[in-house]
Amino acid sequence: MIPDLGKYQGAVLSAYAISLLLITVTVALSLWRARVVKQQLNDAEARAKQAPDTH
Amino acid sequence: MIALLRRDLLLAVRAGGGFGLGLAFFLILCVLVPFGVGPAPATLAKIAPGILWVGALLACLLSLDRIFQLDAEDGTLDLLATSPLPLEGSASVKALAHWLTTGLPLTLAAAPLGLLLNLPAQATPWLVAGLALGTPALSVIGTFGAALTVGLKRGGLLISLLVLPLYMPTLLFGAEAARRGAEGLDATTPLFLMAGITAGTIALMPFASAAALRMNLR
Amino acid sequence: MSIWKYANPTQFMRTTRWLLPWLSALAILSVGTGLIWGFFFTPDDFRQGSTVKIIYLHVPSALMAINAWLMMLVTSLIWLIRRHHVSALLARAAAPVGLVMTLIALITGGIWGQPMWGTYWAWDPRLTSFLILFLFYLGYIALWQAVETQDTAADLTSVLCLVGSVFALLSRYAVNFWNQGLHQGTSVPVATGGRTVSDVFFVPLLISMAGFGLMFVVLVLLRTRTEIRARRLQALLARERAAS
Amino acid sequence: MYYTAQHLACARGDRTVISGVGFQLRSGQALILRGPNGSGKTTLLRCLAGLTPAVAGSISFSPDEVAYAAHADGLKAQMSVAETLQFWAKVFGARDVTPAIEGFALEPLLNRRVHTLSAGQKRRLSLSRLVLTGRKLWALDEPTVSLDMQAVAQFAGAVTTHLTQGGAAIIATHIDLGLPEAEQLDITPFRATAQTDTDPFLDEALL
Repeated sequence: MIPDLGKYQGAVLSAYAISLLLITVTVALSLWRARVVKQQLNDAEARAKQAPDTH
Repeated sequence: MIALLRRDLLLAVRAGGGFGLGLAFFLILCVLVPFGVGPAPATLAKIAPGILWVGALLACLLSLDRIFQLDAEDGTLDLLATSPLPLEGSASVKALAHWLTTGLPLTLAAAPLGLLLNLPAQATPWLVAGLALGTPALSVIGTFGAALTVGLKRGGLLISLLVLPLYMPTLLFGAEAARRGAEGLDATTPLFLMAGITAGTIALMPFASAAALRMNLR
Repeated sequence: MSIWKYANPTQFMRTTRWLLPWLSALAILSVGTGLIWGFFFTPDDFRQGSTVKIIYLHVPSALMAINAWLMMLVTSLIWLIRRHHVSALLARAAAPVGLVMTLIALITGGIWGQPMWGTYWAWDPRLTSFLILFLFYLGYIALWQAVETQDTAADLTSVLCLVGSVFALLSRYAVNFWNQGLHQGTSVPVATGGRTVSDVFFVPLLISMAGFGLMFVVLVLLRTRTEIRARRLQALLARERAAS
Repeated sequence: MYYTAQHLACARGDRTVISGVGFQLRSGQALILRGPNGSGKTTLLRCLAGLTPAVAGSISFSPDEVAYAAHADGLKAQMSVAETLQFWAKVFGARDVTPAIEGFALEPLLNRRVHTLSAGQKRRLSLSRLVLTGRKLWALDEPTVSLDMQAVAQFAGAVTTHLTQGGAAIIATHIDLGLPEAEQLDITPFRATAQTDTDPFLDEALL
């Protein structure tokens, strides 16, 4: 499956592993924060609807 | 503007602390280094230019947050901003006062401390000239960092993070000049380049500092 | 209507809502193609052996690390001049992505450097410049997070970005002067039209670069949407507090 | 000489605090701003002094005509009273500090360091700076805080002198200074509401 990387196998594999890990973490954090903020906003939006502007 | 400079210097002298602190830190650093790397004269001579430059830079960082913080806390900054003095001028004067109380003493102290670190005699003029030309840039850039963080409660550490990468070119040329001087080479090129950076920052950074101050006062 | 209408948060949300899924698919496809092609189906270099495969990560991430900063510079200027909120939030959203790209470029460079130059790290001009860029990103992000008032934070970070760009450029030349490096010349000389790598490596590299670019755009758009929501949330909460 | 503002909206931080404020003031007149804490008096004064740009509306005078005195005294503990006065006189290009000394009875304090002064004395020193500015329009934020009855009367006297010399003043205060021809402006009704808020992130169509 994995092509023969010769004596540099460790270097190449670790470069790919670390990079993909970092990208995955970035994407995961972005998605997670997007979800959290969206949820909080929906709650606030609902509260605002429930108690219409008192001004 | 001269009045502001005189006031800042007066406060620096009377308030104590800020004035001697940077210098004391510089001294302590230069005394500690030989304990860290061993007393061998050859080793010390090799690293002395770098240590002296890094030490001066860190000593400079130490007092940056005081440039605007105290004036912002007691409301003086609001009054200065509404006064006829242009904020750019005030920022320049503040930087000058900072240099007179930190950069200048550091420059003067560098020669004797160089002896302590076994700095080759031929490097001393280059080091002192480099510090004299470079520390003004450190003060001006530091004033910009202080202006950015003036509204923050825990600004001290943030200033260091913001300002350090901006210090890089000055540090690089300054240490390079001193190193070339130590090897008996001609070091005018890095010195000129550094002087150029200093001139540029003195001319332009006050505008950035004043802009940052205005944004923070809003 | 001009491009400026997209600087309105409402319009931005509406446009990116349908744009984002398509762009995401395209980004996943191209990053996947570029990396899989590069990893599985390219020959080893006769000199560098299999380490040449690292190029498909290293070059695109380094490219995006610089492009992200350039993009932040442009959006910062737009914010300072025209005060479009979305522009400021784009810069804010881009910074952490740029930081990760710089980190990837640094790490893959180190891993590549070890077998090639015999060291993970050398104070080579390019490496040093990237380290300085990394510090700039850190400072920029820290300033965004430290300032409470969002518009002020946008103002201050924009000024920092401008000043930082000048100094990043200065550092680049200063570092060159200081130490002539080990690093090879650029692999993708767009300006000259010449190539230093052969087609076998170049085509997957191009795809990978396009993929990293798309991935950056997708992440920035996604994060900007989040930032816009966060700003709205803040405004709503402030109104709630004012009402009670 | 008239000082006018029309449909003025001012922000503090990201939020528009007051909007639709307008007033007209002529030389020799004082305007007293009323309103509970947090109603936007400070924000309005900072806006008039040019520290925060107005969100909307127009002001007929330049910030360079305004002498601003904030909550904070803006004094340095390590300086003497005389040094403080001389410093600000130089900053504002005033030749003579005697009007400030006489107007606020600072004569006996001249050689004292600021950190030895009481809160009321500091306040007096801080307000005496207004005379040194030589500016026509005073914008004062709670000027009488920590002043005793006598000092308040003294301060009212100084303001009256300023008004009779053709100056004007906008004062946010809760107490009655007994100024002649003072006009009152209650800014409570101008508090920004959801309808007047221009924050683009509050657009109902956003989501």
